[in-house]
Amino acid sequence: MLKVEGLESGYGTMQVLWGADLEVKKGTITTVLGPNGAGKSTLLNTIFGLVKPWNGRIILNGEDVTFDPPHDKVEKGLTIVLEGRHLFPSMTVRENLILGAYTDRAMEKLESSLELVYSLFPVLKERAEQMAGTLSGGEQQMLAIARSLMTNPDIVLMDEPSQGLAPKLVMEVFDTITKLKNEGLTILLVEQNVFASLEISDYAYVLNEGRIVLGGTIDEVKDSEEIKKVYLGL
Amino acid sequence: MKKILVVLLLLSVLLVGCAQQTVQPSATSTPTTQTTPSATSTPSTSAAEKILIGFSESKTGKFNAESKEQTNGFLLWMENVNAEGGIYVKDLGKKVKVSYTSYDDESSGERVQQIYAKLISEDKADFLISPYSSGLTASAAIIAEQYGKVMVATGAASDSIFNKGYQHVFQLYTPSSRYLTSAVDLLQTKFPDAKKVAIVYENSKFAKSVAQATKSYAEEKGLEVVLYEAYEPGTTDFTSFINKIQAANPDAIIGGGHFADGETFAKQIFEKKVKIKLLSLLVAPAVPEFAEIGDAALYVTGPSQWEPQAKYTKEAAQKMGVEFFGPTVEEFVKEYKAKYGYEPGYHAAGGYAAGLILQKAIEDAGTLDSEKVREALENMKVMTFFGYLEFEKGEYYGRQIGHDMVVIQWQESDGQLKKEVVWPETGASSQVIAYDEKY
Amino acid sequence: MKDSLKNLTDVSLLWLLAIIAVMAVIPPITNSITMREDIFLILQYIALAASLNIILGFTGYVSFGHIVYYGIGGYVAFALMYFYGIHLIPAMIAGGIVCAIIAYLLGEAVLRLRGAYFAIATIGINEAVKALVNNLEFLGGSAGLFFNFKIYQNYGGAGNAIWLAYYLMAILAIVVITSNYLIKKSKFGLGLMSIREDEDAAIVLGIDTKKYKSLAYMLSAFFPGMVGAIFFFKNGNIEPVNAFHLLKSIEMIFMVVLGGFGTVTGPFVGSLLYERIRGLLLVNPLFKDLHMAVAGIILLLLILFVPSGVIGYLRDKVAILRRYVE
Amino acid sequence: MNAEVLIDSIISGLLLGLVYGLAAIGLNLIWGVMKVINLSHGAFIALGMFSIWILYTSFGIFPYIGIIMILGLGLVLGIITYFGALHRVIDAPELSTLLATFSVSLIIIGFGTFIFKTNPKALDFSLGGIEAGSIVILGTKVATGVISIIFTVLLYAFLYKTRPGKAIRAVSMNRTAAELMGINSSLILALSFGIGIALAMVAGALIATIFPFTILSGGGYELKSFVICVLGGLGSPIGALVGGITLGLIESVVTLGIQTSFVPVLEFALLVAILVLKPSGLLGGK
Repeated sequence: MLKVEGLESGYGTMQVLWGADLEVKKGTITTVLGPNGAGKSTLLNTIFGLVKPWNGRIILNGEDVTFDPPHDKVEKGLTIVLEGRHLFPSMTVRENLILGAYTDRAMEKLESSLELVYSLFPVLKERAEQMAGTLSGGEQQMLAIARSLMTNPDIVLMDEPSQGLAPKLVMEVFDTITKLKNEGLTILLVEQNVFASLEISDYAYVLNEGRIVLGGTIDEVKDSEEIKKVYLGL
Repeated sequence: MKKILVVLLLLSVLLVGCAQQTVQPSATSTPTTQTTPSATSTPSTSAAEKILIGFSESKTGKFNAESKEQTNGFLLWMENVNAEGGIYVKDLGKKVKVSYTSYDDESSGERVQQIYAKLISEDKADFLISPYSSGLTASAAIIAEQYGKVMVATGAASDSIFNKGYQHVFQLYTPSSRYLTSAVDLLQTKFPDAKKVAIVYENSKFAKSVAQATKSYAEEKGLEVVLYEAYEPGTTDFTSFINKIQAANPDAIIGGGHFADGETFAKQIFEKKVKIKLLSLLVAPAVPEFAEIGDAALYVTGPSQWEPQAKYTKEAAQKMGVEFFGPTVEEFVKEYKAKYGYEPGYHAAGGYAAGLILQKAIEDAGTLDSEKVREALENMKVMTFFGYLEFEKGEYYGRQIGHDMVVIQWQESDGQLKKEVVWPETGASSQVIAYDEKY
Repeated sequence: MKDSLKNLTDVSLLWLLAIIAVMAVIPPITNSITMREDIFLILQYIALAASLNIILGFTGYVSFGHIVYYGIGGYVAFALMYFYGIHLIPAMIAGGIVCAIIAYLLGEAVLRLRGAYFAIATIGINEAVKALVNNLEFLGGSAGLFFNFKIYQNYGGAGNAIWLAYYLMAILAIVVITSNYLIKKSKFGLGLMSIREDEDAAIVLGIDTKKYKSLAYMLSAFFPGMVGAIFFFKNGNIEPVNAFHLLKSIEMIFMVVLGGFGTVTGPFVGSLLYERIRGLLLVNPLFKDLHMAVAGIILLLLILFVPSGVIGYLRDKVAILRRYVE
Repeated sequence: MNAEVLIDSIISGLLLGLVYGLAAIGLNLIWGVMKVINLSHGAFIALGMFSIWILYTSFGIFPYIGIIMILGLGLVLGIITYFGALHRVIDAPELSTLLATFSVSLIIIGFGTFIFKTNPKALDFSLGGIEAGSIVILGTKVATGVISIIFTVLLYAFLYKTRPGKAIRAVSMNRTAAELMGINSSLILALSFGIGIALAMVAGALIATIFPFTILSGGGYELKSFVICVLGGLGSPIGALVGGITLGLIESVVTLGIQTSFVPVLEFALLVAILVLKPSGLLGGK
C-alpha cells in the first residue's frame, strides 16, 4: 500500500533522514520506534510532504507520489495527524470536521464519514457546536484524529497521538486506533510509548540516526536484541 | 533561478564598479540632454559658443504635472530664440545660441542642492532657473547664491525666500503675500455689502503664507474675519469643516491650498449649497481640469499668475512708459498650442517668461557676466506677455513687485464652462457674478 | 568592550574605514563641488543605513518609520541654531541626544511589540510627529523654518559652512560604521542577534532583552538625529514634509537590505549601490521617466532572489570573503 | 453649534467611515490570512480609482456597473501579484514581505505616474441628494455607504458559507492543518490576496465617485487604513468596518471641537496607543 525507498530529507543544510526504507501493508498498523531525535517525525512529515524529500521514492497504491504537494496526497488517500493537534481553534467542532472533507474525494463521503466519526467519538457529537479551541486536551486529540478521518483516507500517518495526555486518555487513544484498523484503515504510527504501541501493532520498524535499523512483524521486532537493549532494558 | 542570480550578481558587481567611479573625477552621470561638449573656461572670458541654462525639474513625484508645464514653456522659448540665431550679446558682437541641462529632483528637496552644484561646477551652466515650488527653490537658492549665479525663480511664490539676504535670485511670480489680496479688493469693490470673510487654508507652506497675508490685508481693509482655520493636506471630506464655516455665516470664503483639495472643497461647498457672494480659491480654479467637477465649478473664482485672455499689450506698455519685450499674448498662446496641442496655463507661461527675462537681461547687459546680468535684472522694468515685471531692491531683494495676479471666474457660455478674467477691471474679459446666483 | 577594542585591528573594519576615508578626502583634494555634493549624499546614506542596521539588522526589529529621528534631530538642531545662534556642532549633538531620549521613552512602549506590529507602530509614530510639528507654530508649522543666508557668515561664509557640514558627515559616517563593527563584535551584539534569531530563547538564556533592545533602539536613533541636523543646516530650511518623509525611511531599509542585513559592510555597500542605481536610472534616457517602476522591479528581484543582500550573498558564495568582510 | 450641524456631521462621518472601512477591509483580510502587511494597498486603491475613471470617461460605463468589472480585475491582479511577488517570501521574516509589497507599490505608482501624470481627476457624476434644512446628504455618498455594507456582508457570507471561504478561514487559523485537510494553501493564499486587492480596488473606485484623486491619492488611504485596522483589531474584516466608522466619526465630529489640522495628530497617536495598550483593537476580546 505505502512503500518508502531510500528516503532522504532534512531542514536547510542539515540532513535528518539518511535513506529510510519501509513498507506499510494494507489494513495493518505499523509502528516506527526510535529514540528522541532519530528523525521519526521528520519521516512522517517527509512522507506527507510537509518536509520536502531530497532523495528516494514514496509509492502510494503503486503510484510514485514522492514530490506531490501535501494537498495532492490527501486527494490520493493519505492523511496525517500531527503532533500538537493543529486544529482550527475559532471554528466549531462541526466546522472543523466538515473542513476535513475538503477534497473532492472526501466530499463524496461527507455524510457517511461524519456518521462514522460521531459513532467512534460520541463526545464530538455532543460538542458539535462548541469552538474547537475550548475543548479539553483529550477531546482536541480526538477531534484531530476524527478530522483526519473526514478526509476519507486509505492510510493515516499518526505522529505521537498520545503525547501530553493523561494515562487514562492514552489508553483511550490506543483503543481508538485499534478501532480504526477494524474499520479497514491502514495506519502508520510514530510513538514514544513503546509498550502500548507494540501492543496494537502488526509491524514495527526501528529508526536510529535517520536510518531504519530493524524492521519486521511485531514478534520479530519484540524479540530482537536491539529492541530489548534500547527499550526494554533487558 | 541560478542564472537569474548570476545575472543579478554581475549587475551588482557592474554597479559597484560604476559606484567606485564616482570617486574618480572623470565619470559622473550624464545630463538628460546633450549640451556643448565642454565649456572649461568661464564663459564670460571666452567667446562662448552657447549659453547654457541649468535647472532641475520634477519628472516624478507630486510636482510632476506643474513642473512639466514649466519646462514646456521654457523649451518653447529656447526654440524661438534659437530659431532667430540666439541671444545677441554685445560684448561678443554676435548672437549666441541657447542650450539647457536639467535633472530630475523627484519633487523632493534632498537632491536639489546636489543638482544645482553639479549644474554650476560641472556642467558650467551660465544661468539658472529655479525648480518648481518654493521649498525646492529655497534649497537651490543657497547654492546659487554661494557661487554668485543668477537664478530666475519661476513657480516659486513664497515671500520668505527673499528676505534671506540673497542677491542673485529673482522672482517672476506674484509673491504669496499678494496672491489673494486681489480677491479681497474684488469683494469690496463688487460686493460692498459683504463684510464677513472666512479664510480657510490647507496646512502647507504655500497656502499658509498666503492665508496669513490675506488675513492681515482683509482686516486692514475693514473686513471681519469670522473664521481662520487650516485643514490637513489630503483632506477629502469637508462636510464638518463646511458645517463649521456655515456656523460662522460668512459672506465670502477665501483660501484653499492646492489642486486636489481645492477641487474637492469647491465641489462640497456646492453640494451643501452654501450661500455666499464669493468663493475664491488658490490654484485649483486656475487649472483647466477644474471644469471636471461640472456645475460645482460655476462662479468659483481664483487667482491666477497669468491667463491666455490677459490683456498685456504693447499699448498697455506704452501707457506705463515701459518697453514691451518678447511675443504678444496671442503669439505665445498660438505657438504653444501648435507645439503641444493645448492651451497653455500659467505654469507654462512662467517657464517661457523665465527664459524671456534672462534673454532681456543678457541683451541689456551685453555680456554673459553674472554680476552684470544681475544688475540688469535689478534695474529691469519691462512688460511681457506674462505681465509687467519689476524686482524689489530693498529688504526683500529680488522679490517680484511689478506683476499682478488676475482673478478668474468660471462662467457659462453656450452650456460650456469657461474661464473668464474678472479682475483687475482693466483687463477683465467679463463681469464677476455672485457665487450664490447658481442655486 | 576591551575585547572589541582589541579587534579593531581586524582587516574587515580597516579596509572599510580606509575606503570611506579615501572617498571622503577626494572632494577637498580635487576641490570638486559636484563630487562634494555626490559624496555628501552617499555619506549621509551610509550613516543613516548603518544606524538603522543596529535595530533592523542586528536586532531584527523592523523600524519602518525610522526617519522620524532624522526629522526630530534636524528640527532640534535647526531650532537651536535659528533661535539661539548656537554653533552647528553642539546643536547637532543636542539633536542626537534628544533623539536618543525620545527613543528611550518611545521604546519603553513600542519595543514590547513584535514583528509587523512594531513596524506599524513606528509608521504611526512618524506620522503623529509629522502632524504634530505641522501644528507647532513656534517651529513655523507647515511652513517650516528658514535660515537667513547671513547665518553662514558665522562659519566664514556659505562655502565654508557647507564644507564643515561635509566633514562632519564624513566623520559621522565613520563613527557609525565603527560602532556597527564594535557592536557586532561585542557581547552586546551577540545578545542583539540572539534576539533577532529567537527572542524567547534569548530570554531563556538570561539575556536582559528589554535593556538590550532599548539600548539598540537609542543608538540607532542617536545617529540619525545628528545626520538630520547636518543635512538641514546645509539645506537652509526645514519643513515637516521633508523632515518626516516616510519614503526616505523605506530608502534606508532598502539600503540595508541591498547591502546585507546585519553585516557591517552591508549598509556601506548598500548605500553606495543605491545611490549609483538611482543616479543611473535618473539620467538614463530609457529609464528616466520610469525610474520608479524600474527601482521597484530591482527591489523585488532582490527580495525574491538575493534576500541576504550583496554582501550576504558574496559571503555565502566566496569563502575567502568571510575572513575579510564582516 | 446646533443640533443640525451635529446630526449632519454624524451622518457624514458614518458614511465616510463606511468607505474608510471598505478601503481597510482588504488590508485586514490579507493581514489576517497571510500575516502580511500589504504596502501596495494604497497603490491598488489608486489603481481602482483610475480604472473606474477610464471605464466611465472612455467607455461610458455606469460607475456601479464598472465596480463589478473592477472586482474581477482586482482579483486577477491580486493573484498575479501573489505568485509574482509574494509566494517565494511568504514564509520569510516580515521584512521581506513588507519590501516585496512595497516594491509592487513602486512599480504601480511608477507606471501610473508615467501614464497619468500626477494631474488630479474627478468623475463628473451625481445621484442628487436628500435635503433637510442645512443637512444635505448626497446620493453618491449613500450609495457608497450601502455598497460598502453589501460588500462586507458578501465577504462574510463568502468566508462562512462557501467552501473556498472556509478554506481561507482554515488557512488563516493554521496553515499546516489546512494542508492536512487537502487544502492547497498556496492557492488559498493567492485567492485571499486577490480578494484583498479586489476590495482595495473597489474601495478606490467608490472613493473616486465622491472625491477627486491623483495617482498618489492611495497613500493617504493606506495610512488611514492602518489606523482603522488597528482601531478595529488587526486581522478582523468586520473590525475594519467598525474601525472605519470610528475614524469617520472622529474626523467629522471631533473636528467641530478642535482645530481641524490637529485631527491627524490624534489619529496617529491613537494608532500607537492602541497598539501598545490593546493590540487586539478596541473591539478585540483579548
